[in-house]
Amino acid sequence: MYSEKVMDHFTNPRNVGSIEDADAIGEVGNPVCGDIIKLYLKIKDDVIEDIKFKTFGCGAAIATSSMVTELVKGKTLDEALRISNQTVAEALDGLPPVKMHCSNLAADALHKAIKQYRNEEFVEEDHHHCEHKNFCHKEFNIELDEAN
Amino acid sequence: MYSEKVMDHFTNPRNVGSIEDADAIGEVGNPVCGDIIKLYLKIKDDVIEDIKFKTFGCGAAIATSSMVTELVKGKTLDEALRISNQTVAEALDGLPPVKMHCSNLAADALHKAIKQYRNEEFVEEDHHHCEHKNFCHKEFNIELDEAN
Amino acid sequence: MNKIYLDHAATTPVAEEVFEAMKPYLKEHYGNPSSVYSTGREAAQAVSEARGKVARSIGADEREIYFTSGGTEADNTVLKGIALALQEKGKHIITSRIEHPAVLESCRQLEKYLGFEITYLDVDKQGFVDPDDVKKAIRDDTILVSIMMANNEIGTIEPIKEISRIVKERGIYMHTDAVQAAGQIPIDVEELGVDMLSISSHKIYGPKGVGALYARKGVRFAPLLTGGAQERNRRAGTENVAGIVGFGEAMRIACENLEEKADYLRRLRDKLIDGIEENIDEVILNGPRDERRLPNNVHFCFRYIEGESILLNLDMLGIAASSGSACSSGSLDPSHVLLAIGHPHEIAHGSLRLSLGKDNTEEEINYVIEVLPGIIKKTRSMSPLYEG
Amino acid sequence: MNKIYLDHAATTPVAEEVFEAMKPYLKEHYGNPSSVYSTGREAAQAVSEARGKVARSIGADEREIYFTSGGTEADNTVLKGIALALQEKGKHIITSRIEHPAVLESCRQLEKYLGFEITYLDVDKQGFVDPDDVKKAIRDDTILVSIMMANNEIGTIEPIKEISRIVKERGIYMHTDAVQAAGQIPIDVEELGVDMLSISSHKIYGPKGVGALYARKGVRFAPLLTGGAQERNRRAGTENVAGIVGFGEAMRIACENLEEKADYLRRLRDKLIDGIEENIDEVILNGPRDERRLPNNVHFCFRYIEGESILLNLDMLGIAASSGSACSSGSLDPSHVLLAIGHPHEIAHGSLRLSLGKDNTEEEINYVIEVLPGIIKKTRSMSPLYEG
Ligand SMILES: Cc1ncc(COP(=O)(O)O)c(C=O)c1O
Ligand SMILES: Cc1ncc(COP(=O)(O)O)c(C=O)c1O
Repeated sequence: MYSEKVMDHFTNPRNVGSIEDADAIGEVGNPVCGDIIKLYLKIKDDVIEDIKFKTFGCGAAIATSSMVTELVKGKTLDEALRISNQTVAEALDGLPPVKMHCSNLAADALHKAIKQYRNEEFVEEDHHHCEHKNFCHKEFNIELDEAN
Repeated sequence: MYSEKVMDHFTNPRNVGSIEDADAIGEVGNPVCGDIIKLYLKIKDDVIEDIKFKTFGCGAAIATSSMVTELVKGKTLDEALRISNQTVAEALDGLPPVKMHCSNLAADALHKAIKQYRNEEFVEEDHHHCEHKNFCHKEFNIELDEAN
Repeated sequence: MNKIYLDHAATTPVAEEVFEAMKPYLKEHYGNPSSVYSTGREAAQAVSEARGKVARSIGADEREIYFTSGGTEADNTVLKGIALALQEKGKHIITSRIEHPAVLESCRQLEKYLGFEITYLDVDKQGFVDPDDVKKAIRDDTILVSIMMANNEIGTIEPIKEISRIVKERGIYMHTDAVQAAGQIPIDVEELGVDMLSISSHKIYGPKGVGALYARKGVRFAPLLTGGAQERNRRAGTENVAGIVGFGEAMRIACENLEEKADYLRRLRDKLIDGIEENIDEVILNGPRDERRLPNNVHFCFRYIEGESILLNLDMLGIAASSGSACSSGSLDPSHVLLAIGHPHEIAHGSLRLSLGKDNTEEEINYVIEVLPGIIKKTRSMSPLYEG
Repeated sequence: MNKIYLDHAATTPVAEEVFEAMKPYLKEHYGNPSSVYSTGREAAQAVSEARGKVARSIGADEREIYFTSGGTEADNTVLKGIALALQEKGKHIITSRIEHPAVLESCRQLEKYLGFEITYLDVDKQGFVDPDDVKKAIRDDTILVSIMMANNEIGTIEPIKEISRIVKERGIYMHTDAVQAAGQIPIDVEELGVDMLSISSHKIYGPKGVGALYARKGVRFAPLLTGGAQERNRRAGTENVAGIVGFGEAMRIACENLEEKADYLRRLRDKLIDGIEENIDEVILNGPRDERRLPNNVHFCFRYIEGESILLNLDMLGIAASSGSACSSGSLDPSHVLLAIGHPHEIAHGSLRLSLGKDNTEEEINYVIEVLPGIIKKTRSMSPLYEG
């Protein structure tokens, strides 16, 4: 189900933990959804000097968190903003379809942290609110909803 | 599916054929139903001296025809009238449930022949008319009809 | 006594390769394909490979294949699933009088419980549905046309491509029951133009109790079996993994050199047909005689006698055959197919289907041609209808 | 690395004796049970013997057993079949919030397509349905009550006998899904007083893709699969002969020395429960702790973490387990059962089911108790919810 890269990042997650005096923190997801990702960033001269994560969630959530920290460490904030959930998934050699939308939100957490740091507004994409917990299901395979 | 006795009578049917100068002929069934039994009787002093059959039908129809001829040869007409379809089926060590009603009509043919010989009226039982060709099915397992 | 099996349209033995492919999934790889851990993933992988094999055999995409418990379930899913999903759009379905009971009885339920109207199209003497009749029968509230690809009793191959064209022009769903066609003649869903198609494993040297429904991407239907999320939410229930693996392998093998194998069967078939016609009087070949007949189907009516006696006599000589369709042998009514092609009851009762398979030999055919006339003669000599 | 299989509630390996019993019906005895000739009769005989075994295992008559493609089909047949057959009488059904999706999703279809009203009864913290609640929910138009015999996630054994008594007093049909109970605790349909009961083969060391519906003589239901006359006109489709034979044998074996085998499992189960509670903080055992828990079920919630991570970590150590039910693992929603017993979402997400089987050993249990605390610790250390 998961690629080798996913399993590698799940088994040996990079940059787990928190940063006490973080310059920015980005948290997305919620317990209803089953996924919460919290990123801690240390930023100097617009460069991400250090980054750590804590994640409550499935293998995909943990692996994407780990991967995003690896992808952005040492990058400028502008470079980091160009990283999307899609980028992360690709860097992991893909995610199972069912996990693609619901557990792939590490980049969102990153963007949220950076925008807060810059005092911009962060508009969370609808599907991460997860009030409607069937969302992923739906978007993903519209026919399914018809089916039942 | 069939007992050994049935298979024996099917394979080596006794008294197949017709009698040219028969004293009585009894025919029941019809092609819609898939079973026709025709019995030819030679009667002397109220005793069945000879009996032959011709049957269009399944294994059960042929075996019951054969069995009934064997059961009544040499019997008086009154004795013969005491033979029922049930008697015939028992003499064959039973018939498969599905065949019990539709293909077990040799005794009816016998009764019909005797009654005609005696100029009595023969009232064919309803289920041998087979205008309603689902009859056997129905009587047999009432729940089935509900089922569909 | 050597057994001669001539009832391949009823069911087929499991091919040795198929059995070998199944075995690991009955034994060591017993995981549930829905599970996260490795034994489960192995099973999921095997199901996915089988899906690919089935898909490729009929020119479909993997995501258009839904495994079922057989042809009956596939047919039921189509009829009832489309009916439920589209009942707001219309309550009229068109089918033929010679469909398999899995289709016909589903139609009866729709009439009885959901207020549907069903048009049962007539067929001609050889069992063909006329595409023009389909055209005429279509109404504004027609939501589905279901016509079988090949008939299981008399082997008639229906003009599905022509029918599909008409049906699709009107934007209506087209289904075909290809249970008898699979493995006998090429199937390509694109070429046929159908939206849904049913197949069964046990007719093509796969195990019993498994089959597939092809449903074109985007086709709406309510699942017949609801529950878990298996088969992409379209067919719940823990997957019959070993059965599915066997089915996939059977399908792959069936479509290998299909034409060559079909030619072999056609040769045996024609020999058998000729042999029977030459050696027995008053016989009627049912179904067409040309390339529109299934390669493995021989079906006759023998006047004046009833089919079961023929079967029992053949069985005593080690020859397994059928009077028409297996599923109706518990029934006493004559075949609805034979009545539909115009036979009176007494002729319809006297039918024999000999359906050939890959392991049948010319010798076996010769033996049947040798013994059958005697059986017919003996049975006729007992018949009150025969004045021979 | 030795594999430790602790997901018997998801599926079980096929027992060696069961495989041996099936083999001949995949190979030499391939006939269609509906056929007249001898290969067909052998198959019919085998199906009939299997029917007897299943019937005897639950105290039923042979004629009350209908083979299906699994537990899902059995459940679907009950819900939809009773609904169709009795809709004139009433359109209200009572079930519980913790039923298997095969029941719940069937109910959803009845709501959506046939205008039924369904009462989903609440359960208490241990997952019990209160018979009094059933009594209160019954209405004049109630036609069916369906409550599972044992829950597949948390192992709660429901008071079916008490519920049946209430339901039958009101002349309403009573169904129980006994898929998880079969082979674990004794089942006697007379004692339970149910009208219908579902079982599945692959949970009791039989093959996947086969199951049975018990329906008391006289119970009216519309068949879900219509077509041929198989299963006495109640379930069409060529019989999965090998599967049925395997299922019959599995059922027979499962009910041999059932109490002894259950005691063995209970001992392992309690050891595992105690071991986890002693070695890991902030865990919640779900389901009851007494004789009303399935002998093979262990089910915990681990606070602050999500279940899949636990499963993946266990898998890497060769331990196969599940977070709840196999069929929902494609889904991202937390278990409806855990929500129903009152857990908030974040706790419901952190579940682990370890379901034991006859071949599990005390050593294996010890190993799990040894490694699980480390896994939980590591996973918690990554959790933003954990302030350990
Ligand atoms: C044309 C046709 N449709 C459907 C079926 C039913 O398939 P299954 O036996 O797999 O239920 C059969 C065979 O029995 C068939 O010949
Ligand atoms: C309680 C319960 N009911 C029904 C089912 C469905 O049975 P099957 O997997 O045979 O479709 C299961 C298992 O999946 C179950 O645990």
